[in-house]
Amino acid sequence: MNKYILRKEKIAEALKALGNTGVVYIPVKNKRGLVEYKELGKDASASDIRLDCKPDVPPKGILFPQTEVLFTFKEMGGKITVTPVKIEDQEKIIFGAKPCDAIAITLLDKVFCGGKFTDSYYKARREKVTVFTIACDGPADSTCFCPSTGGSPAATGGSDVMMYDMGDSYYAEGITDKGRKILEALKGQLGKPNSAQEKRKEEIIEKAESAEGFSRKITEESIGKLDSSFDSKYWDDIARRCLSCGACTYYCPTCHCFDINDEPGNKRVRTWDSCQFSNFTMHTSSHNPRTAKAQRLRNRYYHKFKYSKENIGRYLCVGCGRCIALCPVGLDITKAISEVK
Amino acid sequence: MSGNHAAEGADAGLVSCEAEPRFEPKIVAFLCNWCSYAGADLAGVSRLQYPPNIRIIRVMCSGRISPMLVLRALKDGADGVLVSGCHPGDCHYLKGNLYTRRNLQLLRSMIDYFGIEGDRFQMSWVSASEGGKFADVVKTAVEKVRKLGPNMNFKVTDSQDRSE
Amino acid sequence: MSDETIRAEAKKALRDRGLKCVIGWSADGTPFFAETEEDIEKLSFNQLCANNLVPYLTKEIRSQRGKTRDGKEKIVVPVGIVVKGCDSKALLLLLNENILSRKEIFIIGIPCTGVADRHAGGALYKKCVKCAMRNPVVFDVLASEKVQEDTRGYSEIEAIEKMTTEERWKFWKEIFADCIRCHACKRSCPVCYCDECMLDPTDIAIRPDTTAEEKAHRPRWVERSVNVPENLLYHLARLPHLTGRCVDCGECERVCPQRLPLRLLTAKLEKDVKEIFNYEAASEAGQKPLIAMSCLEDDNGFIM
Amino acid sequence: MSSENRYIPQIAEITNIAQETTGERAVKTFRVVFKDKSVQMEFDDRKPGRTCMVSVFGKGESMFAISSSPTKKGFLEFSVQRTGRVTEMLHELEVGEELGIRGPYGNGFPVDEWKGKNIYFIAGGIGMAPVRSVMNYVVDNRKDYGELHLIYGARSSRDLSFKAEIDALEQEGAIDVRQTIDVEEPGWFPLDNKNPEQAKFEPSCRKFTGFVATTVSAMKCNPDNALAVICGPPIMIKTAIASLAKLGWKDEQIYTTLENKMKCGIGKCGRCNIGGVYVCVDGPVFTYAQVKKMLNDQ
Repeated sequence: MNKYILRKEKIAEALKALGNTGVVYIPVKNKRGLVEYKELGKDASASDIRLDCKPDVPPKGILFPQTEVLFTFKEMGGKITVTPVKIEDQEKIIFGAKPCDAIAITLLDKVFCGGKFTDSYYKARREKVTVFTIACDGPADSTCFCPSTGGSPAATGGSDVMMYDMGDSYYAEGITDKGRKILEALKGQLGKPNSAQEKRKEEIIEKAESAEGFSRKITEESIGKLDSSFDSKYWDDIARRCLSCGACTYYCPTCHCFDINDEPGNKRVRTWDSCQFSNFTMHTSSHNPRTAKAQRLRNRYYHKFKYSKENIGRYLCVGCGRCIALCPVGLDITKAISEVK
Repeated sequence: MSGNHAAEGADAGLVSCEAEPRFEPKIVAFLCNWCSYAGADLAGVSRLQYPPNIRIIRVMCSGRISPMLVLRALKDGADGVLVSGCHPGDCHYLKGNLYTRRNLQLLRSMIDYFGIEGDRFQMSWVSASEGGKFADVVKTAVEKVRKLGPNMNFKVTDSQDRSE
Repeated sequence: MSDETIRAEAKKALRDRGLKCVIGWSADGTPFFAETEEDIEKLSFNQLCANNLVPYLTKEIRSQRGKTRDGKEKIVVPVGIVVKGCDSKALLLLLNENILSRKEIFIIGIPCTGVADRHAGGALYKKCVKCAMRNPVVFDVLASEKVQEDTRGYSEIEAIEKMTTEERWKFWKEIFADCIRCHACKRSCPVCYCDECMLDPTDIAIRPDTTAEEKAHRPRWVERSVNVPENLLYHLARLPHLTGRCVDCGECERVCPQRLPLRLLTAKLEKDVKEIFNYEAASEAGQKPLIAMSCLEDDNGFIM
Repeated sequence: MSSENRYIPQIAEITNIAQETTGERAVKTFRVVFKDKSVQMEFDDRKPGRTCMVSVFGKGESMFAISSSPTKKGFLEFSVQRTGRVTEMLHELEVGEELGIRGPYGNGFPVDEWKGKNIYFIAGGIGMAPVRSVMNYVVDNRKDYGELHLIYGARSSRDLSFKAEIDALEQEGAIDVRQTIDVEEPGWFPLDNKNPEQAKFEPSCRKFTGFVATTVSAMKCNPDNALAVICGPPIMIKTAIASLAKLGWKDEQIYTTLENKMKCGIGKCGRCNIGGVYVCVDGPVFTYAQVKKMLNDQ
């Protein structure tokens, strides 16, 4: 019976206890008003934790950092020695993730660890990450549309411990063995839920299943329409406004494209990349299969809803709405997919 | 920043001839071929002493130096950059140094604004006959940069690097 | 009131001048390309219409240029655009730099009382609180009466200049540690129109006849790694390209998803240019670019 | 073993460099041997036409087809055209220097399904590299296959690679070789690109002037119990397939390799996709039937 109550005033204590088992990342508001995950004790203190909103920056950077040295090499008289970078194996705890970000982590797992090859850098980090998720009460803001992508404000996918807001405390429930074990270890700071809290939790889950309050949505039928509208002129019309910057992809919790370059200091570095940049697919022969903005924008939407369904059987979009919130020219994936004919 | 950097400056080429090793800055000097490089040549021919810290790069005109070259030199480890050209009006190409003055003057105030000491970027006009002035320019430049210590602004320290 | 004027003028121009399209905003503040009369009905102007539309105008015009198969210059179909005060200064700068020519453009100017800051939930964008360029400086027709303009202040810049070197470095280091190099600032900047950008190592304009040497020896000025030195070099190296060209339209800061105060960079540049060279970007038509002019009488400043 | 680090290249030493063509777009064939012999064994039992990510340390990585046949054990060969950042540096390496190799990647040619068939190898320019590996494999297992034809085109006679090797195959009578060049040169029978069918030439004529697609039409390649392997620049593949279609070839009979920009080679970096298909893991070899079904992002 792995159900506990964590009183809100005890959170700082619980975080300190978790800090002994590994590095804890908590969502805090930074100096410029952006809520992002920072390391407890190093860049953030428990008091400025923000659990009441959807973080502006997803936890993707913790598992798949924007810049990562793959290995260094040395050349002596034509002879090369390659020394791989030791992949870190610190225990990491993401405390206060949202259900959409937790599901996004399972999608990154599918991309990096599924298929014929496994990405050992991602895998090594992923095995050491524990996710404490807090269920949402309806849409976190106007850009959310997780029910349209198979998620819900209380979905437990990707979470090790699920927490429901009881007002003055959190109802914590272990989902995976790792989650149950870590909750057991915290038993000292936790209480037992009473029947009122059990009922409240059921209400939250029920309300989440009904997808109440979500005005923004994408219907299955409009996703199905994508097969026939690949050559529609609609893509040219909306892509005309696109500035080809990388904002939508860098804030998307499931965007995983990257670039590999050799850099001074004899190191091979992997960095995030964006399919919206104009030279993402440029050949050295100057042929560029996706040279037009419309092709690139269409490719991103199709990758999220059609290609991913074909390749890994799930949508690569979790409906967090960050790409809608941050696009400088107001491009909206839900509007595009619903309106394209 | 102004503390004794002997320990930290270990990799910056120590001259151990004195009792207590002091910081020897690395300065990249872009000299225009017609005037400043000739001035440096004259300083050498007439046996004038000046610190060996500058690495001279000859360019056809000081106008050739774009701000990017200066910034990239600082980023790749130079502790200071000196750009020297002909006196205004003497330019072999008539207006090269005038463009340099207009283009790079703002660069210095921007570098200072960013918290990278302005003295790390210096400019001078040295004509072909001013061997003495060239030696003095180099001396003052090296002293100014030596006082500032090694250029740490462009070093990747773990805390800054987002790659954790 | 101004929406009707915009639509009427746009419709007239579309008919009389045979415009390819009129670039404006739709009511929800997103950029909109009106090609037909019934599209023009959707044009509107309100506080949400914050984007500077000049980058689109540059693309629409330059994509029509080039030579026809038999070597003659292609005829450029004129394009209409709706501009606020700051947008029009950027447009004037491009006209002065002969990137666009006046006859190719039909300009509807709108005196602007300030636009919303999308990160601050609709509150007035910081730049618009005290704005010295509310009235368009170049236009074919005005959509409403001119409004009162304020004087330009540099208080924030002076505050930073007063800091010690260490404080300034700490201030900027924190900002550049947060930059994720998504290029939104560069892509939304109206005066940033190069085909190939030296600040983006992947941005090489390869043509079929580009030789192996050109591709191999093109210097990578800024590496792809995202850390403080590379970010510092990216922003620091962008400034010389904006010297005497940036009109402080504020798009770089407004679109930055990390909300970095990028206008503190361009405003400092603007202040220096005014103090040292008494030059202001796009101050009048036909003005010569600052960096392209040389002047014997410039003072030597710190030059030994 | 899934925890193996897929991004670390294996070190290999260059043992031989053959200058195939000279000039701006020179082609060199690099023979490399792995320092670690066990790695070499892994590479030796591969299908022909598979590819590798070749690392020139300090410059980067690029994906190249292994141009030597898997029947030739103990080494790998890459025929590389000098065209960009990595290849320009590669062309400056000398024998004895080392480079990195990751792979083998890609699906390679399904040679087991081709048993008993006549095979037309159609290559344009550097497209000869992947074709060479599968052609030599087929020649080394000659009894399993029917008639073999090679139609190899390039810009000019100076740009034709593997001259000695191809002439040797022709002398042995293993393959019926026809070479064609774009620009008219003496001794090369001119074909009319507009209507190649009416071309009259002696069956023994080996050298033509005209596009590859023209030669394909002129040779009247017979589709019965046959299949074609086409590699080269996209325009050449398109026109050659059109010529074959006119001669009654069906889409399943035509195999081709697609080229896309690749960085990881293992289906993760999201760059080489055409629609939902990743060229680096699902390809690069596809039948034309598969290519036609892909959403045309070309």
